[in-house]
Amino acid sequence: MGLDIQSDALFDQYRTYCQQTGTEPPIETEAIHYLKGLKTLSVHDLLTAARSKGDVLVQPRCGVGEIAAMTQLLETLSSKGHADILTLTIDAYTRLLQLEKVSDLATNEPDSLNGFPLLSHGWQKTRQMCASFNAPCQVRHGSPDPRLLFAATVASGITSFEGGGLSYNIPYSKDTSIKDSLRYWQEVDTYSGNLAKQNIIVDRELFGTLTAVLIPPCIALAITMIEAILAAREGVKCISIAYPQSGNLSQDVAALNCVTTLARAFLPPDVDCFPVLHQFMGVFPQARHNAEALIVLGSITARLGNATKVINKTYQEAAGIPSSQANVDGILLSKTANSWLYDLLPVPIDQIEEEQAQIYSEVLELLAPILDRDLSHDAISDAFATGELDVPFSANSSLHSAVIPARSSSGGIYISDFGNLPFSEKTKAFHRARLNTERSDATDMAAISRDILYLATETTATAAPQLS
Amino acid sequence: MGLDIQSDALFDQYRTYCQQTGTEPPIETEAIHYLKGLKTLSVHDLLTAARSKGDVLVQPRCGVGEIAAMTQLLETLSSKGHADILTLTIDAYTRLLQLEKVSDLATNEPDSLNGFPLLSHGWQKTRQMCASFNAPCQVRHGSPDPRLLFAATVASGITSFEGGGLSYNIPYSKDTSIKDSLRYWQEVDTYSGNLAKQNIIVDRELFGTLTAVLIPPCIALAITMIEAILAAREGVKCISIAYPQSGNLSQDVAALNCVTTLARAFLPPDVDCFPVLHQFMGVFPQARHNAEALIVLGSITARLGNATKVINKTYQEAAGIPSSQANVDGILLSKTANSWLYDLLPVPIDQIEEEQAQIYSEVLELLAPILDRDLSHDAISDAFATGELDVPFSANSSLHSAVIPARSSSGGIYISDFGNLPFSEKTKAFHRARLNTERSDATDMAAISRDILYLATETTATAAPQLS
Amino acid sequence: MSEISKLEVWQTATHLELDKGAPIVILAVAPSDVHVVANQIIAAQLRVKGYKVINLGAATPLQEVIETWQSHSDVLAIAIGSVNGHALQDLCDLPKLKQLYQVTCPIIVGGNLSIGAEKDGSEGQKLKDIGVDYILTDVTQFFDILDQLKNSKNRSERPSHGGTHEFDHAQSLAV
Amino acid sequence: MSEISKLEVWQTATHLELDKGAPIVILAVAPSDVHVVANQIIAAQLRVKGYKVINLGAATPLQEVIETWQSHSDVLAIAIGSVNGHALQDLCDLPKLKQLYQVTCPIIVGGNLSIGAEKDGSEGQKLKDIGVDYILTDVTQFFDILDQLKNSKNRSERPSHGGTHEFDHAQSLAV
Repeated sequence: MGLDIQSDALFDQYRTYCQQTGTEPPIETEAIHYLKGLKTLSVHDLLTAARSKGDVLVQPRCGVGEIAAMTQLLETLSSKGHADILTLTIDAYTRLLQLEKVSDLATNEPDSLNGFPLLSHGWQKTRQMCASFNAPCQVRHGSPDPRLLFAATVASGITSFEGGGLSYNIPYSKDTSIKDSLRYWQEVDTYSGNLAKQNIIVDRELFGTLTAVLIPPCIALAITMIEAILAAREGVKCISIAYPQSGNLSQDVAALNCVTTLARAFLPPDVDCFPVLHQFMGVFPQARHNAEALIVLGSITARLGNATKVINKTYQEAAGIPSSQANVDGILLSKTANSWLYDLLPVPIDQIEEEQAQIYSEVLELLAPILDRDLSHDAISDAFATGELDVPFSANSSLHSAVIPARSSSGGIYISDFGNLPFSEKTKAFHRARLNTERSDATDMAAISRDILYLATETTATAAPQLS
Repeated sequence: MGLDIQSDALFDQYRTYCQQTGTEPPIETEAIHYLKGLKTLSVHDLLTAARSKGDVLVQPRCGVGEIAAMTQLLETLSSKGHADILTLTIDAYTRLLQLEKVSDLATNEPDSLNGFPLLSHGWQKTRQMCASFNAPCQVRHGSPDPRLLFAATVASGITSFEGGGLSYNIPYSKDTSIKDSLRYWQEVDTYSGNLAKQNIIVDRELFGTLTAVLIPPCIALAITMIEAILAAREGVKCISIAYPQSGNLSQDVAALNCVTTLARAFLPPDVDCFPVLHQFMGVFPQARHNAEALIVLGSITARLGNATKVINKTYQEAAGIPSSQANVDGILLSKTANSWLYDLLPVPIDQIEEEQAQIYSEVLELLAPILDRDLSHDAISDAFATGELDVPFSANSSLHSAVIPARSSSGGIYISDFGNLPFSEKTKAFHRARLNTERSDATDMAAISRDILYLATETTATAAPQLS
Repeated sequence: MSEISKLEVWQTATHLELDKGAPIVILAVAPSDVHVVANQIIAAQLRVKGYKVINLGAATPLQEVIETWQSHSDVLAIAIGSVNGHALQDLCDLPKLKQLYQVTCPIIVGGNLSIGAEKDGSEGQKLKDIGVDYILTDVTQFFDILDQLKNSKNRSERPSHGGTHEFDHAQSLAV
Repeated sequence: MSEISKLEVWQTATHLELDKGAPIVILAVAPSDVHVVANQIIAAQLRVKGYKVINLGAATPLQEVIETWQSHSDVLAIAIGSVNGHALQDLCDLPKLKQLYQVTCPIIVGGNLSIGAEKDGSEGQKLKDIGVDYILTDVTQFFDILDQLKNSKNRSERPSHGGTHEFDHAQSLAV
């Protein structure tokens, strides 16, 4: 079998890890042979079919420490929830490569882990587990350095891998430099690109949700478009761009529409790009009726915004990792996104078009300076250093995090402090007009907290206004 | 205890029935004493509190033949679904007073009955069953002659009773004359009015859903307003007016708003009148995601239309009487109507106001001729005889059923053949404009069937239109 | 469109002036059932298709259905709709009445044949056991069966019943 | 509003120039956790309230937290946020480190303390068993505790820890 993998350092690194931890290292040719022989539809196949049919795929998040419990969980979500794509959410220790810690816990206290320790259980058991389901699996994590995990993913027969050099660093690491994470993730993209040459299409999903709290659409889209362009340069052919629901229907539909228009403008025509909606990722309401109404809003948004996939939440979101039954309920509720009946709801087309045009031009303003420098890693890193690129509430302390977002009276997310973002005066005026706020400065904690907690409000006192 | 019940024939009739069937007859003074001593909140209490808080109460339909199974069913809907109001749906034989048949089946094959045979199980067991729940019960049935059942309901300690002299005849009886059913139901209203004088408030719910298929809002509201005015004349103080979801949000919100404005215009100020939404009562879609999307549309409608109560459907609706778990799921999904988050959805206020003004004037046009004759039973009966009052697809063969409804392109229900309805030219022009149809005549069965099956369409091919 | 008038199409009256010799279909809704919308639509569709329909409507006692058959010659079929789940209980006197009146006309039942959303599949067989000839789940089957009954009627005096049927297709679709 | 500048309020840097003698609060997110939004908001709120805050931010090793305490005098409290459910595993070295460094400063933990939406209520006690002094479920409790620590600090040299606490109110609200 003729291999065309140039950079095999990534796979070798994982082989070394296996040797050192006493598990059997995978053989790269066998792994690729296995991927080519898979009989079930890949994530890329499903995304392509869903887009052509106008369907919205539903994917839950899920991960537990024990492999038997993980298998059972996937079985439940598959058979009862009819999840279209299954997830292996990786535990926090593995993400941060605290490998001794996770190895210890995976052996002695697996149920104390908040996700599936793929590296500890190893590619053989993981491959066997995934092979028992018709629905394909995706690996979701949060690793600034994903190389070991990606090789293990490939060896496990999985061809869908979330993350990117910006979106999996900024919210997930305090001190990994932007240049380093871009370099790590470039290896993943290069490897995916080489697999694509052999007709193995890896779905690379980019995490526009970022720090998950009050992310202005233009920032989610600018960051993921940078990652998408870089991935396409390495030969990646399937890119999913995830956008987090803000809660304002017009803004959210506009942003999802922008994913498609931006991809058309910036990605080569042979790259398949799919808009993905993350149901609301901020602080969730506790009461079930509010949580489920928020999930419904997300499902309506996914349908009206032509998302190809939605990542569902559950009514237990506020309390922690949901029970499998709650996750099943969340999947089924999210599947209403596939109903044409939601098309009967009134749509404020003018508002959506106005938001869409604005978001599109904001993304262009954010990308212009680094596009001038050909989107080099240096250019991107410099932009974060100067604050020309910025993300609110960054975990990474090298970012300015000087951008302060705020909610408008209709719940849309806009920017109250622009930091050093290279926005035009027109854009700045747009945000000021939308916010129309008296907030005096960015130290108004009460206002920021109120905006963060906006959708978690439990009140039932606000009845709809009487029309007569 | 000083009783002020003038017409006690109704209660005596039930005592005679009990004697003849060998069960202990209730004592009227004891029954009234029991009602006065009830510690739990009544349906009227709950409706009043919900209206003042802007809440939407959720009530499932449910009824099975065995009393143990019925108790278990109510327990499940109460503890797992948190139903605000419980229902005893009465079986079809009891409704039509086929009392030998139901007595036989209740004894020998209770699980073959499609509802709870209250008369067969008797007031003592029913009272005991209802007393075990915190939520109050309502009796829902479909009896053109409800007198026995109403007395049994009162004796069972239940103060919420659905039906009316028109809405429980026209869809439920082939040959009961309108005058007869008005007279039977007048006895129920008179008895309820007398109870009200003793501070026992009976909730009388009027079944605007009628034949449940393509009912134009003006007809649902005209029929129930006639019943409401007659009930108020007899001293009834709590009237729930149920309107069936058409599927078009603007039309449905407009109709619910009209319930309140009509009540203000036609009912005395000391009568509490509550708008109730029946989630879609026509042919339901089979696929769960479509059925649940339709339930969601109903919940959004209930909230935006300020319904005080919603009667929920379930995802098993298309297949028959739902399992208790499916009913629990339906209740919980309907409870999203209590979430302020639905207020974030865009509302087409102009459209709603236009529909609302039109529906209101149509109801006035329908009521005018009989209001001129002081809403006497003769006047009402004559109006049905001439077709000035009419209901599509009536089961009662004395009606014209010459009105043919149709759906507009946006799913609203309008009238394509007015029969003898006393509509102004302006109203007729409005309907013609809304339908804008080329349907040549009322024998176009394919078109009528298509309109009936509209919301049951399973297609997923119709994706939302792309905005860009 | 057909020449039939709107009023004729939608008539639910029990007794109609019918063309002598034209094949008649008797429609009714089961004795405890009042779901008349499908019944009315089907009656109207049959009339538009040229059938003569006697629609007995909601909650019609079985005896009335059989007596209506007896008082007309040329009845092609009796079709009873049942949506409320009481089909078996509502039709339990059918064997007795069929024998008493020597009913030779095919009896067709359609609708939702038992209570509960989850069916055990036994409802159809039980109805056949008490003398129902055809069980329908789909109205198009109904039109097919009537067409074939009419055709076989044109060939012979009456189609045979009670033994084998020509309409295995329809039966295989039984609930 | 306060006089503090926006940049000062939002600073997540490890080492700040701090007024000598002012009471310091050390904030950090647990070693495997990166949920920094609450951490940043609380840090900013404390600064606006006049506290001196050293915010060590996301996924900070416990040893780094303790060493930061050691290198500053006048630390009022150490507060560690944990949202990913790994609190107990992340803090398992706390007894060892407390002994090694002779930590006298109160240690406060808040957030979502175990994985799973259904809690068995034992998480708080287990954290206290390994040396956490206060468990929070609500940020307002945190401000109350700091206020009281500051007041008792003004009265005596250091509040006593390890035995009984003055803040039964806060503890009774533990998860």
